[in-house]
This record gives sequence, C-alpha cells and structure tokens, in this order.
Amino acid sequence: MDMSEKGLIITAAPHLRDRVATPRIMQVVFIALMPAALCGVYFFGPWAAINLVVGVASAVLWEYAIQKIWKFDITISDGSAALTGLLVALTLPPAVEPWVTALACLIAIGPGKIVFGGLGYNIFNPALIGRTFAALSWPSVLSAGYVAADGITAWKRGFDVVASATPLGLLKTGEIGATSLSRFYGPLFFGNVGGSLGETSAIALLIGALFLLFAGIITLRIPLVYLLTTAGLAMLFNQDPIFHLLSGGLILGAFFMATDYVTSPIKPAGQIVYAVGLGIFTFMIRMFGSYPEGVAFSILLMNCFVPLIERFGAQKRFGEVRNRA
Amino acid sequence: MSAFKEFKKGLWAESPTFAMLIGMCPAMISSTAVSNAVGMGLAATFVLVFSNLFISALRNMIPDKIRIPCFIVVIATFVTIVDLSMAAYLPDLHRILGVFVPLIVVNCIILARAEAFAYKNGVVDSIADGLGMGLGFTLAVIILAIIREPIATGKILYAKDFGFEGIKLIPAKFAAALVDKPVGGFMTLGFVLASINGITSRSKKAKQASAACAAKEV
Amino acid sequence: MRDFIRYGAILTVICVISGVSLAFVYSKTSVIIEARQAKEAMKAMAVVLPSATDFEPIPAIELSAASGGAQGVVEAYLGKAAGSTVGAIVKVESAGYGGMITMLVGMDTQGVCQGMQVISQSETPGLGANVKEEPFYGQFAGKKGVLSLVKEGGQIDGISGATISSKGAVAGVNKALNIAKALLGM
Amino acid sequence: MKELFIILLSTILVNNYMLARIMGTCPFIGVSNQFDTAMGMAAAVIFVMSLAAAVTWMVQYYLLVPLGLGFLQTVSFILVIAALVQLIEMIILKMSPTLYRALGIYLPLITTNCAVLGVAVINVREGYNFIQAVISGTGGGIGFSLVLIAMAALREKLNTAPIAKSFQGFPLALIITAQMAMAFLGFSGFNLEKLFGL
Amino acid sequence: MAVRTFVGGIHPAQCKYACDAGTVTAPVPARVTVPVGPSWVGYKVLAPKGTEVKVGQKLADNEGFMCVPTHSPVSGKVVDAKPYRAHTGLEFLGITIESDGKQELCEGIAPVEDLDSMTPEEIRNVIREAGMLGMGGAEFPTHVKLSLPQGVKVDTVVVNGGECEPYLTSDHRMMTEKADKVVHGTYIVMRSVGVKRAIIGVEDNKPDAIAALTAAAGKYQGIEVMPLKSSYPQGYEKAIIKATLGREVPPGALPFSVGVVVVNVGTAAAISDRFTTGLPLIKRYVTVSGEAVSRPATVEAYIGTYASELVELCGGVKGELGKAIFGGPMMGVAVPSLDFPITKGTSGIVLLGRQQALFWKEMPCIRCGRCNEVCPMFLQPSEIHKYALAEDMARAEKLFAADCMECGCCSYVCPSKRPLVQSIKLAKQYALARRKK
Amino acid sequence: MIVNSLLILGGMGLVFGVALAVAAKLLAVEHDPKVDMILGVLPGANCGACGYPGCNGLAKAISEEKAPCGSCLVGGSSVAAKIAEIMGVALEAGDGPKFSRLMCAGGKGIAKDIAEYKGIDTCAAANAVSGGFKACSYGCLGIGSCVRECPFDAMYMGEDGLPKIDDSKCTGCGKCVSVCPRKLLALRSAEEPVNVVCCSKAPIPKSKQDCSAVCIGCQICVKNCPTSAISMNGTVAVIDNSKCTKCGICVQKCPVKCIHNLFGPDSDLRVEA
Repeated sequence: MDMSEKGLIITAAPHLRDRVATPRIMQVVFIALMPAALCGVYFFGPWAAINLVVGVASAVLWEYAIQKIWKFDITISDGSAALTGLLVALTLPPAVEPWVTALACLIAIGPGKIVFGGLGYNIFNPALIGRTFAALSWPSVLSAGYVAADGITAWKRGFDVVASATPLGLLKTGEIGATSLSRFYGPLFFGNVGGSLGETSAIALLIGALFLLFAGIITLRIPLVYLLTTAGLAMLFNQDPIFHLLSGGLILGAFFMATDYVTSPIKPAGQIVYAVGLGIFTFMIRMFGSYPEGVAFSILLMNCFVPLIERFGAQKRFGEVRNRA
Repeated sequence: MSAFKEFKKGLWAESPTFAMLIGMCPAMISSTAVSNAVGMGLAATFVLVFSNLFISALRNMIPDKIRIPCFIVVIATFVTIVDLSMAAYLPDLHRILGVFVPLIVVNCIILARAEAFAYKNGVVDSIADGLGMGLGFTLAVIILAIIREPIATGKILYAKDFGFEGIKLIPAKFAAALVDKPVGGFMTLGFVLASINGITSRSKKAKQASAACAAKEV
Repeated sequence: MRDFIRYGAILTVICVISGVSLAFVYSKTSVIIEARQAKEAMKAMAVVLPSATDFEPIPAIELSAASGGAQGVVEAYLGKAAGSTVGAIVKVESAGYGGMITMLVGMDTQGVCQGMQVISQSETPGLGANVKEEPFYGQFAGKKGVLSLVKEGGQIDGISGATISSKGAVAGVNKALNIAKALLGM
Repeated sequence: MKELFIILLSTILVNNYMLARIMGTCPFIGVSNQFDTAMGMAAAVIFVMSLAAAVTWMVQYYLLVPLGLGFLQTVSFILVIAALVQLIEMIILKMSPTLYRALGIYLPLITTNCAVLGVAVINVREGYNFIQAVISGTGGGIGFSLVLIAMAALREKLNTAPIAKSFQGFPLALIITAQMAMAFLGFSGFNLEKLFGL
Repeated sequence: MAVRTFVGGIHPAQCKYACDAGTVTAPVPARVTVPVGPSWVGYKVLAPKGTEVKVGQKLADNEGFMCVPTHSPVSGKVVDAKPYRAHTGLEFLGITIESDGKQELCEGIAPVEDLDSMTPEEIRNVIREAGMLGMGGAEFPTHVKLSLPQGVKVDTVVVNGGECEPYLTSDHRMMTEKADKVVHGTYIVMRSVGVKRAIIGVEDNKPDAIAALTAAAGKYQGIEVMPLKSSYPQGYEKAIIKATLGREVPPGALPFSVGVVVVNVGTAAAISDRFTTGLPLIKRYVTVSGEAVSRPATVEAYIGTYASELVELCGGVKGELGKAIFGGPMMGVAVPSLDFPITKGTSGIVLLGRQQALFWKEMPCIRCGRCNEVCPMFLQPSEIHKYALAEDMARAEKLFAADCMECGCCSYVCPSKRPLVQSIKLAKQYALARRKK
Repeated sequence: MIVNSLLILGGMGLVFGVALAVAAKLLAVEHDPKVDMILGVLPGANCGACGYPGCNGLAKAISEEKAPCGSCLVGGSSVAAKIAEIMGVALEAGDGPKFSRLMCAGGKGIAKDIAEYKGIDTCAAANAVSGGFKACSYGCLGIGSCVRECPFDAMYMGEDGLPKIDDSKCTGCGKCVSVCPRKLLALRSAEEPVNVVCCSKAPIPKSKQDCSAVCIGCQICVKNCPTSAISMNGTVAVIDNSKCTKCGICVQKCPVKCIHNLFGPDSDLRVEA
C-alpha cells in the first residue's frame, strides 16, 4: 500500500537492461580458472588445496574487514575479492607457507584495490600487486614453495614436500640449454612440472580460456598479440618459442590477467599496444632480467602506462569524414 | 617567544615531510632504519640551521636576482662539511646514505626554508625555524623508520656504527624485504599521511560537534 | 653596469668563503678518512687471514704472472706475522646472477682456505644476496682443495633458490685459492 | 654505439631516476596531478638534465680533477646547475609566459630536483666520458619524464574515483608511486650487455 | 550476402507480445486532450473554450516553419484550452474536447484527386496542413523534412520500418495491415522530393510485413522492400541509412546531406490517408503491451486519448504496476501515471510490473568496454559518463557527447548497470546550451 | 689547495653572477606588482565564484581594471575595501552581504510527490526525467545538489527535505544558485527579508493538492500591501524590495503562507504574524 502511494517508478531510458551483470562476470572467470586450480591441486598435493582455500577466504575476509573498519560499503558480494584471492593463490608457489598467501591477499585487496576507491578504479592488477609484493618480500620462502608435481605421489607424501625447480628457473641458471627443450613440451602442456599453483597446466588454462571466449567475457586481441609477440621475440633471439609460450605464467597471465577489464585499455588499438608491450617486457625480463619469470612484472609495468596509452589515438565518430590533406 | 613559535611549527603543524611534503627522497632512503633516520635527520638539521643562519644574516646583501645561486652555495658548503665529517666519523652510515648525503643540497626543505623564511626573517627566528624544520624532518623520518625497520628486518634500533645489534621484534622469516626498498618507503609514507589525514579530520569533526553542542546550550 | 659588478662580486665573495672553508675542512677530514679506509681494508683482511698481522701488497706485474692471465683478479697481499709469510689474500671478481661478486679470499701456507668475505655484490636481495651472510661465507674457512656445491657432490651448501650466485661465489673462491697457491709457490 | 644505447636504456628503464634511484620525488608527486603541466615539466627536466650532465662533466674534468679539488664537486656542480636553471627560467618567462605559468613554482624547484644533481654525481662515479655523460643525462631525463607523464595520466584517471578522503591527493600518489616502483623492480639486475650481445 | 545492418547495436529480448493479437480499433473516447505542438509557444488557438468542433477541424495553428496545425479527432465541444503537464514533464498547450459521439466530419475534408498534377510545394503544403509529424517518436514535422535547402539533391527516400524497440508492434501491424497505404504514402513522399527511388527497410523478424509490402510495392516503379537484420537501433534514422545504403550521415548533419530523406512507415501511411480520405492526422497505431497488461494489443487510437482508457481497452493492469512507459522501453519516457493523453508520436504504452521495474543494483564501472562496442555512434559512453558524473561537462563535450542519440544500447549492455544514457544526456544538454550561447 | 679552490669557486661565482646580471637586464619582463598585492588580499579559496580562473585570474583582471574591486563575493566588503585601496579608487556603495535563500516552501508533507525517482542522484538529472517526481514542476526536488556544491559547507538538508543555509558560513558566492536546475535559490541581503517563496509558473488556478504552499495568484497580498510593493509577475506575486517597509502584513495575510521573512522569525517584522 505504501508503495502505490509513492506512485510509479520513473527513471531515465532505457527501461530494459541486459542480464549480464558484474558479479556474474566475476563468477564466470572464477569458474574458468577452476580447471587450472584443480590441476594444480592434483599435481601438487594437499598444500596447494590449502593455499587455494586460504587465498580465496582471506581475500574476502580482508576486504570485509577493511571495509568494515573504514566504514565503506561492503562489496564482497560482487565476487571480485574472491577472484583476486584465487588469482593470488594460483600465481604463488603451490606449497608456499599459507601465511604468505594470506598476506599477499591483504596487499592485493588493501593497497592494491580499496585505496583506489575499490573495484573498477584500481590501476594495477590487484592479484599481481599481492603476488609481486610477496615474491619480493619473502623470496626464500617463496622459492621453497616450488615443489615437485607428482600427482598421486604428492598426495601420498602429504605435507612433506620435495622441492623442485621451475623450467624457466633452470633455463635462467643455465642448468638447461636454450635449445631443444622439446622434452618439456609434454609436462608443460599437461602440468606435471614445477611452477606456480595454477600456471603449469597449459591444457587446463586453455580450456578455461575457451570458456571465457565463448562466454563473451574476453576477446582474443590481448592474449593473442601478447603470445605472438613473446613467441616472435623468442625466435628472434634463437630461443625455443613453444617452450616460452608454455612455460611460466604466460598463458595464465595472457588470458586471465592481461585481459582484466579494469587495468587494460578499452580501445582496440590501445589493447594491441598494451599487448605488444607485455610481450616485449615479458621476454626481456625472462632473458635479461634477474628474475626467471617476467609475466607479473610486465603486466604491472604495462598497467602503469594504460591511461597514457588511452590518451592517444583519435576517436572516429560515426559518419565522420577525415580531412584528406 | 616568537622564536619558540617558529621552532614549534616545524615539528608537526608545518612538518616538512608530513604537511608540506617536501624532502621526500632523503626521507625514503634514510627511513629504512632508525639509526639512519637519526643520522640523516641530524645532518639535514645541521645544514638547515647553519644555512638559515647565514642566509638570514646576509639577506640584506644578497640581491634578489642571484639569491638562488647564493643560497645554494651556502647550503652546498655545509652539506660538503657534513659529508666529509660523516665519512670520517660515521663511515657505515655514510655508506648507507651514500649519494644522498651530497644530495641533501637539493633537499627541497633546505632551499625552501631559505627562500621562504630565512631570506625574509631575522637571524634568531631563522635559526629557530631551521631547528624546528630540521627536527620536524628528523621526527618524521624516525616515525617512518620505526614502522619500516621492524617490518623490513624484524629488528629495530640496529646500528652498526654504534655496535647496537637491535631488538628482535618478529622472526626474521616474516620480515618483508621489500619494505626496506623505496617501494616500502612510499607505501609507508602514503599510509602514514592517510592516517594523519584521517585522525585530524576526525578530531576536527569532533571539535565541530562539541562546538555545535556548546552553541546549542547557549 | 653597477649591477654586473655587484652581482659578480657578491657571488664571488660567497664562493670564495665557501671554497676556503671547504678546503680547510677537507684537509682536516681527509686524513681521518684515509686512515679509516686503510684500517677497514685491514680489518677485512684480518678476517680472511686471522693469523697474519701485517699485509704486504703484491705488485701488479707479479700478480698477473701468478694468475696466468685469469680474468677478474683485482689485487693480492701477502700476509705476514712476525716477519714471516703466513698466507696470501686475493681479491677477485666472479660473475654472479645480477653482476660481479667481488670477494676477498684468504689462504694459509698449508693451502687451507682461512675465510671469505664478499666486498660488493648486486645479487637478488633475499636470495643471491645471501652470499654476503655468515651462514654462507662461513662455510669456506677450513676448506681445502677444489671446492664445489653439495648439489654437485661438494662441500659447500648452496643458497636455496640462488644456484647461480652460490656457484659464482664458489668459482671465485676456487680462482682466488689457485692464485694464492701460485703466489705462495705451492 | 651499442654502449651508448645501453646507457640510454639503462637510465630510462633499469636505473630510472625516479623509481629505481628515488631522486626527484617532490616534483614527481607535485607536478603529476595535471597531465599538461606534467608534459611541460617533462620537457624542462629532459633539457635541464642533459645540459647539467654536459656542463658538470666539463667542470669535473677540466677544473676539479686537474686541480685535485674533488671535494668541491657538490658546491661547484650545484652552483652551475642553479645558475643554468635560473637562466633558463628567465628565458622561458620571456619567450613563453604560458609555459612559465604552467610550470609555476616548479621551474626554480628543478634546481632542487635531486635527479639533476644526481645525474651529475653519478656520471662522475661511473667514470663516463663526455658523450656517455650527456646520453646518461638525457636518458635520465627521459626516464623521469616517462614515469612522470604516466603518473599524471594515472592520477587524472583517478580524479573521478571515489577515493576515501584521507587518501586523496598525496597519500594515494605515494601509494601509486610505490606500486610503480614495484613494477619497475622487474628491471632490476637487467643485463643489457647480454641484450646487445656484448 | 548477409542481411544488411549497421555497426554496433544490441539484440534485446523482443517481447513482442502484441504481435499476433491483431489490431483493436478504439471506440470514440468521451474526452480527449489534444496536445498542441511540437512546441506550443506562439500557437494560436482557433477553437477556444466553448467552441463546437467537428472531426478534422483545425484547433490551433502557428505560422512558424517548424510548426504544424492540430486537428480535432472527435466532434464535440472544447471544454478547456490551457497548458498542462504532458507525459514528458514539459508543459504543453492541451485542448480538451468532450465528444458528442456523432463524429461529424468537418467541412472541406476531401481526398486529393489530382496528385499527379501537383507540384512538390503543393504536396508539402497538404502534408503540413494535415499536421504530419514524425510518428516514430521524434515528432519532427514531416514537411520540414521534405523541404530541402536550396542546392541539396536527394536520390533516395528511405522508409523506416525498423521497429526495433522491444514490445512495440504498431509499425509491424501497420505494415502488415496497411501495406498499400504505406507504399502509396511512400510514393507521395517520393513525388514531394522528386526522387525515383525508395527503399522500405524492414527488419527480417517481420516476414509477414515484408511479404505484404513487397506485394504492394509491385504496383509502383522504384520502390524496393529491403529486409534488414533484426537489431536495435535499426529504426534510428542514421542507422537505417547506413544499413540500407551504406552511407554515413556526418555528425550533426541531417540525412539529406547524404542524399536521403527518411520517413517513418506510420507517417507514410498517414500521408496516404490524407490524400485518399482527406482526414488529417487524428489517429495512430499504439501498442499497449508489457508484462503488466492483461491483453497486450495494438490499438488504433485517436490522438489525445488518455493512456488509462487504452489500457482498460486491453484488459487493464495485471498485477502490481511498477512503471509505465510512453514509447518503447529503450527510448520511451517513464510517466508518473497513466493519466496522460497520447500524442502523435506515441507509438506504444509499455507497462512493467514493479519487480521488473525495480532498479538494478548500480556498481562501479569495470571498464569492460561493452558500451563502446555497441554504440552505433562510435562514442565512448563510459568515458563521457565518467566526466558527466564528475560534472566535468567540458571534457564530456570534447568526447562528442552531443553526437549521442540516446538509443540506450550502452546502458542496456552495462554489466554494472550504470545510468550511462542519463549522464550523457546531461552532458549533451550542457553542450547544446553552450552551443546556443 | 686552498688557493686553487678559492680561485675556482670564486671564478665560477664571478662568471655566473655577471651572467645572471646580464640576463636579468636582457630578459627583463614587465610585471605589475599590483597583481601580487591584490592576490595577497584575496581569500585564496580559488572558488571561481567571481567567474575568473581562481584568485590569480581575478587579481590580474582587477589590476588591469577589467573587473571591479568588489568582484570577490567571498571576501565581501572588507576585501573590496583593501583592493580599492591598492588600486587607489573609491569603492562603490554596495548593499550589505548577501546570503543564499531558497524560494520554495514545498518540503515534505507540503508538496506532493507523484512518482518515485531512481537514477543519478543530482537535481539536474532528476529534473530531466519526466519533469521530476514532484507534482509541481517548479518546486525544490530536495536531492541536495546545492548542498554538495557549496564550497563552504554552509548548506545542509533539513528534515523537511529542503536545503537549509548556515548564514555564519554562507559567503554569498552563488555557486548553489547556479547549480539549481529549477533556479530556486537566490541571493538576498538582510535588507530584503520579505519574499514570496514560490516560483511556480503553472497556470492559474493552481492545484493546492499538489502543494499547499503554492502561490495561487489570489492577489490578497497585492491588495493589502500599504506601499504597493507587491505585484503579480505572471503567475506569482513578487515583492519590490525598494518599496517594502517590512510591515509584515502580507506575511500575515497570505492564505497559503508562501510569503516568508527569510531573515529571522516573523516577529522581527513590525506587524506580528
């Protein structure tokens, strides 16, 4: 009764909206990451499972706590915090001590997102801010977290872990040569190789990526240009391009993090510039930097320049005739 | 009396680091440890006091058009004195602060005080101002260092020059090495500034509210 | 015209005063600084070769002859105690992960490594940079022969996650020991 | 040639004066809130840094070294830089009052941009020859400008964000700087010699 | 070849409930309020309070070029002639007539016999005198559209049968039932601008309309029926020109700048009516639809009939009424109540239930770029929106806010449910106001 | 060494001192010292209420005599006097300080809402949607864009859903006036306290159902004003303040209570309400 007294609702047009909503997008990305997460759990054993749970739960908790303390609106229901937590866990070593995951999530959610005004305003990919902070703060703890990917054996071992190096790490230390790396193709493709929790299994990541493509969440522009640039540079420098494509976090980064709406350019031309930059930085850091992997750094680096990229490039209006000088 | 006021303002209300946001580079570098903070802070204070003293004493002589070169020569002289003395007597600190000791010259605080205060005020006030600003800077850097040092190293008050081993606060395993880097400095200063903003605005609001209540009662 | 002279003169006067006072301070402090630097160098040498009390630099020509043209040899000293040679110290550079690791290695006349100190390095903080920490460098004292990492069946525990840095350091020590042996005529 | 390229790339990316060496924070934070101002400042910094590198190199190797007056480095460098900046300031004021207004108080403060003195001191420490020193100065200026402009674009983008009151302005700018610096740590230990096959 | 269309746009659920329901002819209403317009300022009321009027009698007129006369849809007595608050919230002059039910025709209402001997000027004059306005919703005077500036040549008439708004079926019904009239009206329009070619663009989700029109068009030379892809906003003037002819109308320009005149199918049929029966524009097809209508249908209603009456005719409100929209759900105006008369441009009345109408939870923009992709004007809605909300209108204007035609695609697709169009509209208003200065 | 350093630094000082002196002569730029002086007097709020880009812009305009000395609304008469002193001109006799006042009494329970608005939370946006959610298309929407616009925190929303002004903070800058889409705010000085607080241009007779405080155009005030200060301007009464004697008769007689004394209680007027 009270409602009808208020009269009808008036709003500006349009009066219909599409069903796709932001929380739904987050859910879809979350689901698309599940194959990779499950692969990680299978190959790396119980610590991986614990880290995944700690990542997701702590990210949501941190977001809730910070917003509660600062008296902001609580936005955990939009699903972005859970997704960030998942990504943090997936980009960290599988058997890293869980306190690292939790603290990385704190950095991701606090300085990485909420201080900028929350979802949609952050400049850097929050998950990578968290991950990189952890990697630079506790390097030895992290390096101890890379464990052998043994599948069932890993589960049988339980919480005792066997340390293992990542293929890119071996390449960097010169323990494997730069060429004829084809023996790694199989493990890299299926995931039974050392590496971060969610980055090792190319097939699982590609299944998720296909899912995202079909759901219309991402387009191929950024990932494809990113991967091609990296592969092209690898060939230019006499490296094995397939090894470079499959190893490290490249596929995870290209399909799930470089395509993050908030921190990538909107315009197609800008997206291509962004993706080329990602490819160059990734390959340069892998080859000439002091870190074995450069995906996280290169995404953060290009994030710095997104607004700058966005400023350039004229806009073509409908029906506009360019002056032919 | 006025000299005391000039001294006091630099400590907090017009703190060069927290209120005026100048001289941040040395603050970033030296706030990695309390001992470094004290060293850098006192060095800057020394330079500030003496440059303010000389500039205010000479202010009637220095023509407006060449005041900046004059200021900077005076400042650079004292900085070099500090640099040489530090290298002689506190070598470890000198090594950590490295290139940033000569760069005290370009610490905006010093030139800014010369320009904004010493050039316009008397000798006593200028010394007070220099001392206040210098100690304000020192205080700010120490506050930053108190936050950064334990997070970065797990210990506090480590000072090799004086043989302090430091007090252990958290296990070394948890120490976040990144906080030792400028990254941590910027982050810490950002959060400290935000907290100061938050606290002052809250206390301002509380003051306003109490004033409003008082007004109502009348 | 008056301004030209006045401006020039004022700035000159200030500069002159500055120059004179700085020269004075420099003349006072430079002595102390040099003395201290020498003392520090001595201290580091005393750590890597505790038995010696006196260090005698080896001329460059002699050193290059002893090193047989090896790269990255910086300088070397003979350690003396009560007039007799008790060992040698060699300062070498060895390629690490992020750049050159410069280190001081001491060896006694028996061919036993007496200690190693990292003078400068640019390794990854928290990982490779740990070469300058006691747990790593402390392992070298008392070791003899050609050293290698445990991983390769040797005696030195590498820093986990920093194989290149550890290897570089070990290679540097081996190089220094070789030169020291040559210097001591072993 | 390769060597100069390495110096250039190194000063722009690897040893970026702002993000890796932490020099010039005050103008970086102060001038980066407006894109257009940042562009003006960027141009000024590149110019002043190149010029300062050149002039201080000459001071060092033609005056101080022959006379054994290394301890006068700081005083003489800063004197040269201050005087040059002031001359440039006068010229800009005369030629383009608009540019002068845009840079406002920051033009004299370029004098106190540590990066300018920093590049002079570092050139000497690295033992660069004249051309290398100038390249290093220009590269330093470009590197500083690059991050300054990127920062200005970032901050302009954040103008419309619902940032908590206490974080608005400097605190957030510092936190962004921290995160940018973290991203630039990816370049640390960059082996540019290897890139150019040296 | 793929079905022709434009770039961008969306595919909302069609919800064309009234499509198969046929057309209901509304009874003569007891009371009508005829809006005088488009802008009532300066209109001379020819039938003041108390006047007895007949069907088709001129009620008000204005000499101005942009003005057309208003005619009485009923016979009866004028009981009021004063400004009223129209459904858009603007004040309009409304002439309220109480019907006597006799529907006596006014003297002088007669068909035009000698169309072929008329000059374009004369045809345009007849159209103006009949009070023709664009019946797609914009209510732009038809004779103005047909009066080309000197030196401008057009080669094609595009008849807009792109009824892309969900729910609405009035044009669809019109094209199916009165295909002959649409085609005849098209022919008259071609005569009035002196072109030999006309394209009737119809979306391919209306096969029966395409069939009927194709059959009717066979009688004339140069009239082609072109199926278009069913996509929103296919019925937007610039979009349909792009779809049918591949030409892009420059920003701020009118269709004649690319040699085209666009008229709505409803307008074409009304023009035909005027020439064949002599009646001015007093009736139109109105779709009454939406989840909150009992029996959705297309109604042939008299201009000035109150919306509440039309809703009653369709079985009244079903469930709890949340929102009533004049026009389609994408561009229509939400009205505070049903107590408003329909105008010449009211193509539909859409009623939504309260649950359906409740606002979506607004979330921050995540920069997904969907709005950019769908914008048929190639704008960057998210950016304009950002600046408009920050009241940085100058910057919003620089991003060409004024090009926006408020189709609503961006708001529709926005996953964060942001009020993009509303904010862009504010920026646009600012831009237009500034331009006037 | 001492001599060398003396010569080097002294020489450099000489060179640069002379160079700067020469440059100062050659590159001298005309600069009006008045600008700085005026800038020193201005409040420095950079509010833009004067229509110039910040205080700097106004100072320049005043120094070039493009703007009158009293252009700074925020600074009021004291600042105007100081500027006039700098400029060496006599200050024009102006009226007292002005304050913002709302010319609508249609708050909650007085003016009716006809619909529920959802959308962008500004008055301009709400006003553009179907003519607003209020029955009266001229009354205050009560969303508070003016409150948010006020640079001096002088406005707040009252419990009746209308904006209220804190005169101790209001500087009469007029920002709120310009932001109101319905032009309901006006600047008034204490010399012009009696006002008709209704702006409805709806045709007479108006529906009192929509708003009980709407000026119904009855002209009782016009007839009763002893100094003929009230007249009808279209559909609402207006008071000519130059003729108003603040007698308060109109306030008392208005049948819909839409004539208010906007500065203090009605008892300030000579005739008690």
